[in-house]
Amino acid sequence: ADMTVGFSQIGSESGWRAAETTLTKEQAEKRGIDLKFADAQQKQENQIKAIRSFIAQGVDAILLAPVVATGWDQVLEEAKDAEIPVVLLDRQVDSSDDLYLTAVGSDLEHEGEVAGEWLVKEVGDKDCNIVELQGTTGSSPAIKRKAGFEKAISGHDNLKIVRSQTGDFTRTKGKEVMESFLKAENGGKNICALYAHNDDMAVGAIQAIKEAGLKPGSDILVVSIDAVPDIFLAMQNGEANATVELTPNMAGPAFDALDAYLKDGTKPEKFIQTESKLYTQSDDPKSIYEEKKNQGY
Amino acid sequence: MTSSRLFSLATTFLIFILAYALCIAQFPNMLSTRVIGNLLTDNAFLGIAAVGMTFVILSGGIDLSIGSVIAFTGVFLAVAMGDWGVPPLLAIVLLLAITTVFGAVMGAMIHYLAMPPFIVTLAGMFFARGIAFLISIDSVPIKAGLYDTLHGLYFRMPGGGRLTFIGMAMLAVFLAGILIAHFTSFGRNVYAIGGNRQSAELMGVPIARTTVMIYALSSFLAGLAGIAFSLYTSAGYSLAAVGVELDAIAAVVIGGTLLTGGSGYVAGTLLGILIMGLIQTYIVFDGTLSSWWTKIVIGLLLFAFIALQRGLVWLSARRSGASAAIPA
Amino acid sequence: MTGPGLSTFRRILPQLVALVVILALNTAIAPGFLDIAYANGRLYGSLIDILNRGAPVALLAIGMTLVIATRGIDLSVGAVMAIAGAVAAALITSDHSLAVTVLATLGVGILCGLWNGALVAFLGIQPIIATLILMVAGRGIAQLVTEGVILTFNDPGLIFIGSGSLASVPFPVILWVFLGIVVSLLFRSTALGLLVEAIGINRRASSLAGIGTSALLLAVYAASGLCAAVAGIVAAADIRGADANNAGLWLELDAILAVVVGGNSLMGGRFSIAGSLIGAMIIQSVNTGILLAGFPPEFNLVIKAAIIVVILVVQSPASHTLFAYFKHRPGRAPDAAPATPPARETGKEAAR
Amino acid sequence: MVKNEPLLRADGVGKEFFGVTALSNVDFELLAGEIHALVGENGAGKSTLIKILTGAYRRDRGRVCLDGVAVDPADVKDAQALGIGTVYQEVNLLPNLTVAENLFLGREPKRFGLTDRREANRRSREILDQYGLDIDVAALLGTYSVAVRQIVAIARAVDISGKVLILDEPTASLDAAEVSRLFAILQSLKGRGLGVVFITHFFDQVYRIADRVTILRNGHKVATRPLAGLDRLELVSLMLGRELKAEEEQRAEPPDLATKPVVASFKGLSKRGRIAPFDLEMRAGEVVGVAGLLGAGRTESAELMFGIHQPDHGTIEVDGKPASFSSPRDAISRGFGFCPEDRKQDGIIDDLSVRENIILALQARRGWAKPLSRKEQEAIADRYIAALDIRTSDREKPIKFLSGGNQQKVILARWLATDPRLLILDEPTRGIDVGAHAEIIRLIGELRERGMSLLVISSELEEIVAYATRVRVLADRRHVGELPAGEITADAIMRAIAASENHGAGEAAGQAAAGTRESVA
Ligand SMILES: Nc1ncnc2c1ncn2[C@@H]1O[C@H](COP(=O)(O)OP(=O)(O)OP(=O)(O)O)[C@@H](O)[C@H]1O
Ligand SMILES: Nc1ncnc2c1ncn2[C@@H]1O[C@H](COP(=O)(O)OP(=O)(O)OP(=O)(O)O)[C@@H](O)[C@H]1O
Ligand SMILES: [Mg+2]
Ligand SMILES: [Mg+2]
Repeated sequence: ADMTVGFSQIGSESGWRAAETTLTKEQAEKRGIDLKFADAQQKQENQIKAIRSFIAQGVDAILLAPVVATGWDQVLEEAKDAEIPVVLLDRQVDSSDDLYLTAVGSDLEHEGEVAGEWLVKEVGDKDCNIVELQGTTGSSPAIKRKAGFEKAISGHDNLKIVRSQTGDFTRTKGKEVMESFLKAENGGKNICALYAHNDDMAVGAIQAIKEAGLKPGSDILVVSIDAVPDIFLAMQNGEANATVELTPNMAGPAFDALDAYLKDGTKPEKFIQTESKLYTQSDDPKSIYEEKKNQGY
Repeated sequence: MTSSRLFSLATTFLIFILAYALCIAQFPNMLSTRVIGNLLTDNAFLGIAAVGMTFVILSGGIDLSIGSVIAFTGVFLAVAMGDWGVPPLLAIVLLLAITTVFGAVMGAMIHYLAMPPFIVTLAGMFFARGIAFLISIDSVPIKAGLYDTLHGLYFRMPGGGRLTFIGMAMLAVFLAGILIAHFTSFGRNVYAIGGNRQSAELMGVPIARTTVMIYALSSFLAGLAGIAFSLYTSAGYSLAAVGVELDAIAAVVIGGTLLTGGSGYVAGTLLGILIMGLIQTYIVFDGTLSSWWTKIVIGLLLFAFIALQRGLVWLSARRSGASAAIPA
Repeated sequence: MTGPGLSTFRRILPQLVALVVILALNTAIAPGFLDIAYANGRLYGSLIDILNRGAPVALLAIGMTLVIATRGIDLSVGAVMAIAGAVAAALITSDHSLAVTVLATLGVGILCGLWNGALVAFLGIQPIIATLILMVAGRGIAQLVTEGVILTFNDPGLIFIGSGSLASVPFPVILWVFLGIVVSLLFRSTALGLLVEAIGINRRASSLAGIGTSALLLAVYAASGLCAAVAGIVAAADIRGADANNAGLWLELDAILAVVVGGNSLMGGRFSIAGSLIGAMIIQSVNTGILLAGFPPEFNLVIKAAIIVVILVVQSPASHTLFAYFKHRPGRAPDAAPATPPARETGKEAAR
Repeated sequence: MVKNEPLLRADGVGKEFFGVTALSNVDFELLAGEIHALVGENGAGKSTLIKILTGAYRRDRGRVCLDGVAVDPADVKDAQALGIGTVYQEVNLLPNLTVAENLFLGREPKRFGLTDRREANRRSREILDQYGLDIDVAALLGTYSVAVRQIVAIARAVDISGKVLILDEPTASLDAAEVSRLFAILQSLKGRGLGVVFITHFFDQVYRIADRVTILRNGHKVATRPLAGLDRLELVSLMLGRELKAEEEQRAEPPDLATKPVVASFKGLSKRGRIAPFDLEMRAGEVVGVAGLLGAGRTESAELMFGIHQPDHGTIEVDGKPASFSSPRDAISRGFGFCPEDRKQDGIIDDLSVRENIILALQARRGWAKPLSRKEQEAIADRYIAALDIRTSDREKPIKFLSGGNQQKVILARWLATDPRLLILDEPTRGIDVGAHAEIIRLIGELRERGMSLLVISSELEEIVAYATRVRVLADRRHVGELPAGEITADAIMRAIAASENHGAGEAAGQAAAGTRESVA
């Protein structure tokens, strides 16, 4: 089909997002869709500008990975006026749901919960002091993954978050902050587990733990979210324990829904949830690494 | 000469028109009222903030805090109207008072403590965003009747484009800025301080008062820009508008204002804003650039515009026989 | 110490005092802050962390000091760090030797600096804008090299640069101290320092006095690019991967802050690299202190802003005058200095 | 007019800078309807005194009364409000504003609450008309020469002053015609009852215009005297604290140029709109004086010769070999030196010390890799501080803290230190006191005898006569004539200028006997 789709991506701030972009482009190519790609460099205003430009260009549909939940009403209304269907990718908006066709994504809070539940099960009823590496202060994954995790461990009084600081979703900050956690908690002897809002911070933190002379994965349990290839390497080495997958292939389901809608007006469900799959060391991390390596992470 | 200053303004305008024509040649759709309307609406908040930045830069200073002030504004308004139940108009008045005082304090530190503006406003940048975080780290939707009313205020142009309220507000702010810069004593004093602070002082320009007013004005306009931004997104978010100060500085400089102060036009800044908006629009229309090429191309286009401008000004200076080996 | 050595010391005294005060605060917040242990063949402790974590900013501050001395500014250093990290990772993973990798990366850093320098010196573009171009485009170039992913590597030699230690001192610490000393010596034992200061204060008059201002500007920006490249290698080696998106993000602001906290004027002229390095350590101490304090991250920025303001206010020329006034001449009308803040502005007209 | 109550009066004023006393216990009294000259050596404290009187500095000690009322202007604005208008020593207007904006800064005419540009321009034209200046007042001040800027500054101060007008070396870059116009205006202000304080190093002018004179030396007041009956020699010795050696009016022995090697020759150098093509051959051991009215193109010629601007046409030969200068650096490497006219913008590096300012050009020529040792630097600095009698408490003092005249001497020292073969001096004695002036003239002669080739631009004809071995005359951006060694007199130069000025300028040139500092000799 000669279809033109505009894709407003948040940016390229992480390996995960780069993979999402790569997969979206691949999917579009496979289906013969002309994809107009706009990188917003983390700015909502750029995304709004991009969507407006898409409308001005008269694209057939728009994919939007919204950087925040709020503030989309007007521009989505404009798209609706112009009869261009919008599909949300991987994050949600708080606009009324008749302004977009559907949203494909995972439930961020659920991801945190899955991670928390794993940890609860893993430690049983031992006492466990947890340190938490948050994502960028104020970003929705940081807020929701924190909330989900806290929900999962609430009611288990043996689990306690003793320190929580932002690592900005990056390896460098993950490592730096973990170093200070280790110093502040008696050289790390008080810490039983690390929960990181993404794998990159966990990878950085693992190095810090190693450099402090402790063994990540056994002295300190490591659980994180995203399931990027490098965390599987760590798992294979026994340095990380678990990760929750956030699939970068959001575009596949999105294009499916669009195809169906544009062909005969089939309305998809309003939320197409992707699976938040938990991986642990027992899931053959080596082969998963090999498989994920080439997906553009 | 005044005419040579106007010449560089005309040059910039010419470059803009030329660039727009080139864009249209490639994407005929870009000649729609939609695109023109979008250019104004999408850049409204940036434009309003850039007017303030123009005054600051004209005085030889710089204000790195405006992006953070915009973020603070959004969060403050959203939480004030939502959680604290402050009536919208009162919240706005309160907000503008806060940002103005914030700017005045920065200006006072710059003057009385003889601290460089770059650093004072850098601290201000950390501070304003920090306060925004303290108020709320969530993105908070704004639901106020006033906002809906203002959203409804627009002219529909033939061809589907909209001249929105914030777009018009930006133009109004530019008009006011031009008036202040060129037809008030305050404006003259700003240019004087930018030209040479010590001379200005020896000529009796009230340095202290003017400096404080300049930064107060900039923060006031940043607050106004924040309101425009919150209208634009109907929300307040502490991570919003990161790096807007750099965009504003770039727009001011592309508009022909010298960072060393004392020379430039508010109207030039409008051209700067439009040129930057055009670059963005062009990239989206093209739609084939990867994330990284997007950045590289923005950088290259920025370079092309500045180099072109320098080139034209240099050529004209050469023609009038005023070229110098010594950088003036 | 000889005369000049003593005067350098006197010059950076306020910075040293500020550093000590911050460290004392940290000790109050985090017991055991001052402990230094020896483990796994290297020193270990919060103080060592500060020296080590502060390495990228310290390295950037060395080059930034020189650029600022010429009354310029280099916003591109963060992006150049990203480029350098990406290039190093790309080279090492495509099986080039460590020497080739490092040299080529440094070369790329110098090239970036030369580009900035050319825009400033030959096209006469104002430094903020000239370097803003590379700040925007540079990260794109870095991502182009890594194709947007974090390029991980395992070469022990390269990793050593980021997390190895020599004589039980972390290698990055050795690197910035060494580079700081080398650059200081280069500029102070030759006439470079004087010439750079002259350009910064009055470029026009310097040029008339026969100083090759363009060549010097090129050199200074190239030096800044080189320092950024070293910082980029350190940052990448530290996490064993090149993170083109985040490496050095907003670090240019920290570097500028370090230079200013180090007592250097943004208006160019007199500079002290030692001061900037101490400034970098002050900033890192603040960052580490915030992390150790255990406040929720929402407070980070406000605390940082407050501390910076206090340090700068205490250091500002005006409060010095005030201080001197209370110390020497109680009951005397204040000096002219506050009314005419030490004639810095005269240079401005001149440099136009 | 009640003459006994002084209009402006300072009692026991004192000022220190970082422990160095600039003024101690100075009394000063200005009557209404009086023109009061203030004289003293470079660094005597003249500028400091007037900065205190006008609120630019706070005084450490003492009282200032205006009309018998104690005043304490906190800043210049206050002083202006009190009716005190001032021209400070450095031309302190704003080059980035238009002429009219400069004139009316801080007191813009308003209409409907907004500034009225048209009115300001109209009134500016009126004001400048009195000074015989017919320029585009809507053009940026920076596009005009130092002289024009100085006139505008004077006009502004005169227009502001309701009671007191203070002029700190206002005539340093004015030619005789302009000086005469200025004096006419001062006379009329005096008639209106204003008090005028006038600082200058030109004694001619002091005697021509002033009623009384106050002499400062080393920050102390030496005396206040009516000029009538004050002998020039006495004035000089009051000022210097010693007798000035009578100039051995020994004119430069005209060198036998044919035997001297040509150092550099310039052929057909020109730049459109700036200077018409000219030839000039500079030989070792000669001093070429360059005379002309303001704006005649003297500075432009020198700038082309030194590579500051590139000529459109023409060739340069150094030692008979073709050369081309793309920057001053190239010229310096061939042994040229150039001491610029505008010391503040083109000369001093204000935060650097006196020592560093002196060795800068020498160091730049040696290259960065061959630093002068600290010892060598100190030796050079000390030598020139002594030779030119530079008044500074310390060679490590930042140059910006030196008095204007002393800064000028430091720049001169910078170029002498490079020991150039061809030295261009553009108004080298601007703002220099009598003693140092004689010293510099002597120095020029000495350099010439040592074989240096000098090109000296000056508006002081007497001075040119004293040292030049030939004189190049410029008018209207053209080189219009040359006077050989035997024919150099002030009159001859004036006639040469007048002959070539095409319209009405003859009269101006007729008065071009620009001030001499002292006709003691
Ligand atoms: N801002 C300052 N800081 C330190 N010292 C200063 C400052 N201004 C002036 N001085 C010193 O005060 C003394 C008097 O200087 P002043 O400028 O008043 O001299 P002057 O009589 O005007 O000389 P000239 O004829 O050269 O202009 C000089 O020794 C000078 O070095
Ligand atoms: N009296 C005047 N009226 C109008 N314009 C003037 C006057 N005097 C000088 N100018 C302008 O000032 C500019 C600079 O002249 P320039 O400095 O080249 O001359 P000069 O011969 O070097 O004079 P100076 O004696 O100042 O060194 C010229 O553009 C000239 O038009
Ligand atoms: Mg003086
Ligand atoms: Mg001249």
